[in-house]
Amino acid sequence: MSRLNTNRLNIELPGLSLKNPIMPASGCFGFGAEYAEFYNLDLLGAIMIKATTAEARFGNPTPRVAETTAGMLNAIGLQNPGLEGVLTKELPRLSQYDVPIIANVAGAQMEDYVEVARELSQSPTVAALELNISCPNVKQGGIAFGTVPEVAAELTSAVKQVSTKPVYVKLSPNVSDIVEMAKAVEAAGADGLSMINTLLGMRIDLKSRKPILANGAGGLSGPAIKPVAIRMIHQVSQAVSIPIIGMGGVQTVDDVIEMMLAGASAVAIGTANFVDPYICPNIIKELPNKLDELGIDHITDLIGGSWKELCSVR
Amino acid sequence: MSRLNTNRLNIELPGLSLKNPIMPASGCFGFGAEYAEFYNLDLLGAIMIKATTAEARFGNPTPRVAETTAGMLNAIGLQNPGLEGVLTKELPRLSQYDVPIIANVAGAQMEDYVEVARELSQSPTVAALELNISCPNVKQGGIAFGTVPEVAAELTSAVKQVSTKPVYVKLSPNVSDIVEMAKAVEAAGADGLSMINTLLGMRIDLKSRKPILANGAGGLSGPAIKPVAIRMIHQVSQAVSIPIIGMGGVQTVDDVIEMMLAGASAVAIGTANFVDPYICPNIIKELPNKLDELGIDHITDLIGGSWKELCSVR
Amino acid sequence: MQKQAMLKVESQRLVADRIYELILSGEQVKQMVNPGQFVHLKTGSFDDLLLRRPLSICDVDSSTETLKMIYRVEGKGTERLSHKKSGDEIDLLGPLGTGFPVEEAQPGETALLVGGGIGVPPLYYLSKQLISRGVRVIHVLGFQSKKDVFYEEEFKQLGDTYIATVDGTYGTNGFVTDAIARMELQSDIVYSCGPTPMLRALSDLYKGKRAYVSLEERMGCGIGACFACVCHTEDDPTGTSYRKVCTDGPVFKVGEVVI
Amino acid sequence: MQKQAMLKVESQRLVADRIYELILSGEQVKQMVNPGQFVHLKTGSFDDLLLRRPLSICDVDSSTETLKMIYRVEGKGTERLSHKKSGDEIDLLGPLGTGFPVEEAQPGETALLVGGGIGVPPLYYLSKQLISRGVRVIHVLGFQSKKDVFYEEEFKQLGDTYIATVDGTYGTNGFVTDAIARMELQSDIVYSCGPTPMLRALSDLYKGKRAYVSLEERMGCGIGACFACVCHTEDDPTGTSYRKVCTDGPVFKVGEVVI
Ligand SMILES: Cc1cc2nc3c(=O)[nH]c(=O)nc-3n(C[C@H](O)[C@H](O)[C@H](O)COP(=O)(O)OP(=O)(O)OC[C@H]3O[C@@H](n4cnc5c(N)ncnc54)[C@H](O)[C@@H]3O)c2cc1C
Ligand SMILES: Cc1cc2nc3c(=O)[nH]c(=O)nc-3n(C[C@H](O)[C@H](O)[C@H](O)COP(=O)(O)OP(=O)(O)OC[C@H]3O[C@@H](n4cnc5c(N)ncnc54)[C@H](O)[C@@H]3O)c2cc1C
Ligand SMILES: Cc1cc2nc3c(=O)[nH]c(=O)nc-3n(C[C@H](O)[C@H](O)[C@H](O)COP(=O)(O)O)c2cc1C
Ligand SMILES: Cc1cc2nc3c(=O)[nH]c(=O)nc-3n(C[C@H](O)[C@H](O)[C@H](O)COP(=O)(O)O)c2cc1C
Ligand code: FES
Ligand code: FES
Repeated sequence: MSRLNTNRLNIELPGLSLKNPIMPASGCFGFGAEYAEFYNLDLLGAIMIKATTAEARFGNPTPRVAETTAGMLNAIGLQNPGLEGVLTKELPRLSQYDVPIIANVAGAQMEDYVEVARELSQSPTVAALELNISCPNVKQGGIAFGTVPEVAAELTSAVKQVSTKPVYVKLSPNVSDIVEMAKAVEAAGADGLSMINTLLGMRIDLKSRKPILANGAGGLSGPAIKPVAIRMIHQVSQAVSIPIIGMGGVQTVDDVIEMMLAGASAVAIGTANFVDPYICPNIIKELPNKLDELGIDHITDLIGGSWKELCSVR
Repeated sequence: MSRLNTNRLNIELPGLSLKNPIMPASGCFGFGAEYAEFYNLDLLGAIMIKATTAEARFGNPTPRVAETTAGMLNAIGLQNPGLEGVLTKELPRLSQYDVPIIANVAGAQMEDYVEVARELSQSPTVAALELNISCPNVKQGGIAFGTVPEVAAELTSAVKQVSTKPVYVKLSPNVSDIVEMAKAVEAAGADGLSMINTLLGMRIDLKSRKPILANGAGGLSGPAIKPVAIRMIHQVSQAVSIPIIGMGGVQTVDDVIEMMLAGASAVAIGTANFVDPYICPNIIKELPNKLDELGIDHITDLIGGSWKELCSVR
Repeated sequence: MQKQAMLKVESQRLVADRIYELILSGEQVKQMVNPGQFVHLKTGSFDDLLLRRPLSICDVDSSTETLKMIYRVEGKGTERLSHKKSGDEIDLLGPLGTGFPVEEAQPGETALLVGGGIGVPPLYYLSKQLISRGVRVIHVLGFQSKKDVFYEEEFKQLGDTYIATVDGTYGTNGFVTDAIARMELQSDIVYSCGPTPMLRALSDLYKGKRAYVSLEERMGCGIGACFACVCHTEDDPTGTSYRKVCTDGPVFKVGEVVI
Repeated sequence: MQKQAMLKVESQRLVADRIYELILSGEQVKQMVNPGQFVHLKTGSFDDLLLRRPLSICDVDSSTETLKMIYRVEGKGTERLSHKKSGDEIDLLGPLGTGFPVEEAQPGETALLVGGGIGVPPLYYLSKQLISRGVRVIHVLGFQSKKDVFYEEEFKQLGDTYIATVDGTYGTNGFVTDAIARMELQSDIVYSCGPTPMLRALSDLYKGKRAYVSLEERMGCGIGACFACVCHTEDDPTGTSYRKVCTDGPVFKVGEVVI
């Protein structure tokens, strides 16, 4: 019984009816306006918008990005127009699209997260929240929430209490035990996970002798970190029963397949948008052929394929 | 007062009089025999030999390596001839060279480490020990020692008690707080640190749907991880007062300078030996010119240059 | 509008010490009508140098659909670019950003174009457009040393051209501001591009005047999405107001943003 | 002895589906006297594909100092290699490993050379050396399908050559072992290279005989230092004895190592 004639790419996740598993990652797509000039955003599975904090933020001094071998460092510092700006300007503009919006929530203290989560979840344009407990850039917070299981759990349940939409917790890879973190936030009520955020890294300029980023350290993303993402998704997906939106270095349709085989239910693309602004629609276009090549009916047959018994007819 | 006519590359570290700061990293140079066919090992600052365990080990099934973007994964599984073999075959052969040998010590339980450390430190050929508390490959150990500060400290002091030579503790990057780890082993008596070991990663083959490495996960090394190494060395060197032998993705003379500016007192080269077997002597040859270019008298003037006040005349 | 395309290398040549002139061709060039805009180039199809590199449009010939850029070999990316040969293809995103406001200069007025080092190239296309609008142009171009000077002849053919070198090995000794003072150059409007200290000096000199500066900043996306390239505005220098160099700029009116 | 060198691409051509013949030249070729050895190539000077790729020596002409290899495009590295043009340079490490023991075949004896897929190439140089030693050669070459067959003519010129294809579209239908059985091929000594299942079958067939197999394993260093490529020995199949494919092999006597 072949499903070849139906939609082979759709995926249902808590709060999210995805046409396909591909979405831009938070912070790499702004609030969509810029990429809307390149293609129709309706093509996307979902959109993860830039982190929203309670107040508007300018972020870190520049330089904020630096290239590394097969990767980049960023220390944007959560620049965003603040809750009010996102609610009044960004979300109304995004409401024109037929694509689920996942709102990334950040903060320096629990109260901020809770406030932002409560308000954003009430927007009819927001389909789900992504709790950014892992941003390593902001000195006043982030790092602690994402590295101590109890703190992450506490934050998760506080946000769950106020959110009217499903909550995906975005895990930091800068931890000794990612499985412990994942289990803690699952137990605290997370509806899903997204992983991984950036690895903390640094580059130093030989002449000035100073770090290239004005902030010193920054978050490492891009193909360099993909093996770390794959490993963590592989571990975590076997240990929890909530779905994972995978990310970290995805650049090609093969990378998407690899990440889903590792255990991701959908895949977000970050840095690669900067290299090729058309990367998301291009990969979406290539997916059906790739499924044919691999002899797979429906994209969901891939999820966790590296550790599940083969269930689809090959 | 210029020191231009004296040796500009020598460095004194606990137990180690280095002609220059460059040495091959453990596991990437065997016990030196193979590279001795390429060049005279006396050119090197030091040699970090492959991990020694109490008993001989075959290691993991193959495939044991996989390429990743700008990096590689390995899951060798500490294959080595065991303490006896190293003492009777490898060290006697290495004794012919005028180069300090740093013996890498690994084990599955504290007793193993202690035994290996005691015996190896008594060899006149061994100048210092490198305690591999971080190897992520071996299921029965490693990971725990390297990720729990108390355990790492306990191991360090146990080894310090029996070792007649200085002990460098090799830190794992797969931790939430590298500074905490470093301080714990410093307090336990470590004479120096070496960092970083590999990041835990994975690649999955799309056709077989299985991890490429027979072991599943493996250690990520190469240029991809250099920004993580630089960041950690930058953090740790400011927090401890013992010297650091830096490593992780070094491929060029510029990488050596960057790592020393971050805070390393010497630099080990791993994966790059596989790409270019002559990499160590080539970099050593390039160093003096690079110092000229940067207007630096002596290589030690670089150490921690990214966070220390400039002390050398420029 | 399709902003990304593969362009063909027509030619590449060394024009000064480590400075190359690169000519590309392709339909995409049709869109490149504003001087001061830039393109974002991949230096190869390899993943080790991940990001695109921003380079200014130096000149455009729409009849042949050719685009000229001039760049200095600084690091690995420009080094790799310098090995491209005619016939090779280059992945280009652009034109990007907001260029020099040509329309702010009225016919008959005098425009002073001040460039420093690799900030010189975009002034060339600007100068040509100003001239075709009936604006008189004066060029002041600053370089480190004689060996770094390029395009002096080309600029001379468009209008008065003064060269300054920091080490005095060619033209006026000193900075562009020294040359402007020494030659007592007068103008109705000023356009400039170059290193930040030069732009700061010019901003002080022409505060409140019709003067425009083109900024440089490390970029991620080049299209306004990543917030890598922001700067503060002068009226809110420590607040949350900002401009993006890649889309609001790279050209700003003096006094608009904090340099 | 210097083991690393830049070799020049003399030519490259497609010889079957995704299969290329690559000819390199350089002084280094002088050292390549043993068939069954391999070289370790960088596929470019870019850091994204970090590791070298091992390829067997297919033929050597020491008078012109040229080296021939035949490879199949499998992934990114061989893909990148396939774009190399004559005049390009390739960074080569080699010759590496222990090749086929030509001296084990006595003049007048018959050697059976069994190759599968991209295991065929090293047999070509071996066959030539056996012949010049006065050994009679028979070749049995297995491929997936007709479109994958290469070098049939070249081997025929050296001796009897039988082709088997798995799908039966060319030559004998089935595996090389089927062809050997069907043709009742007799020999004094056997040399083979190809996929692991084929080598296993041949090892069973020629257990205790003078038979040699060339193994493949993922490699790091290629020179014996990293322990990536080890295999167990048959006399200690679960213990700590081992052989390294890159230095002790890739050629082993049947029965020496666990395949
Ligand atoms: C709008 C704009 C227009 C430019 N126009 C020109 C031009 O016409 N001619 C010219 O020679 N140069 C120009 N530059 C500078 C040019 O982009 C850099 O010299 C170049 O990116 C350096 O790349 P690299 O790989 O050689 O150096 P690397 O130092 O190896 O580059 C590493 C990373 O840093 C970035 N980077 C390094 N230096 C700069 C810089 N000065 N500005 C922005 N990013 C940088 C690179 O883009 C890359 O992402 C322009 C920059 C901007 C922002
Ligand atoms: C001793 C030896 C001799 C060989 N001789 C030949 C030959 O003459 N002709 C030929 O076509 N192929 C030969 N191979 C196989 C060839 O090395 C691989 O096909 C090639 O490395 C694939 O590289 P890739 O980048 O295209 O594939 P990718 O899959 O992208 O390579 C990724 C990594 O895996 C390694 N790898 C992938 N497949 C293999 C494999 N089968 N064996 C070893 N490493 C692999 C690569 O070297 C690289 O490090 C030989 C292998 C060995 C070990
Ligand atoms: C410039 C930049 C900005 C980012 N901003 C955010 C952010 O605001 N919130 C967040 O959760 N993650 C942020 N990230 C992390 C990405 O969403 C993603 O998790 C990470 O980059 C790994 O994916 P990639 O390798 O595909 O980029 C940012 C990444 C980059 C490169
Ligand atoms: C194949 C391989 C084997 C290794 N074996 C060891 C080992 O036995 N003991 C150890 O402490 N580190 C081992 N390492 C880690 C390296 O010593 C080094 O810390 C790491 O690879 C980072 O450096 P690099 O990027 O220069 O390779 C090994 C690394 C590789 C690639
Ligand atoms: S470079 Fe991304 S916003 Fe300007
Ligand atoms: S490939 Fe390194 S030991 Fe064989």
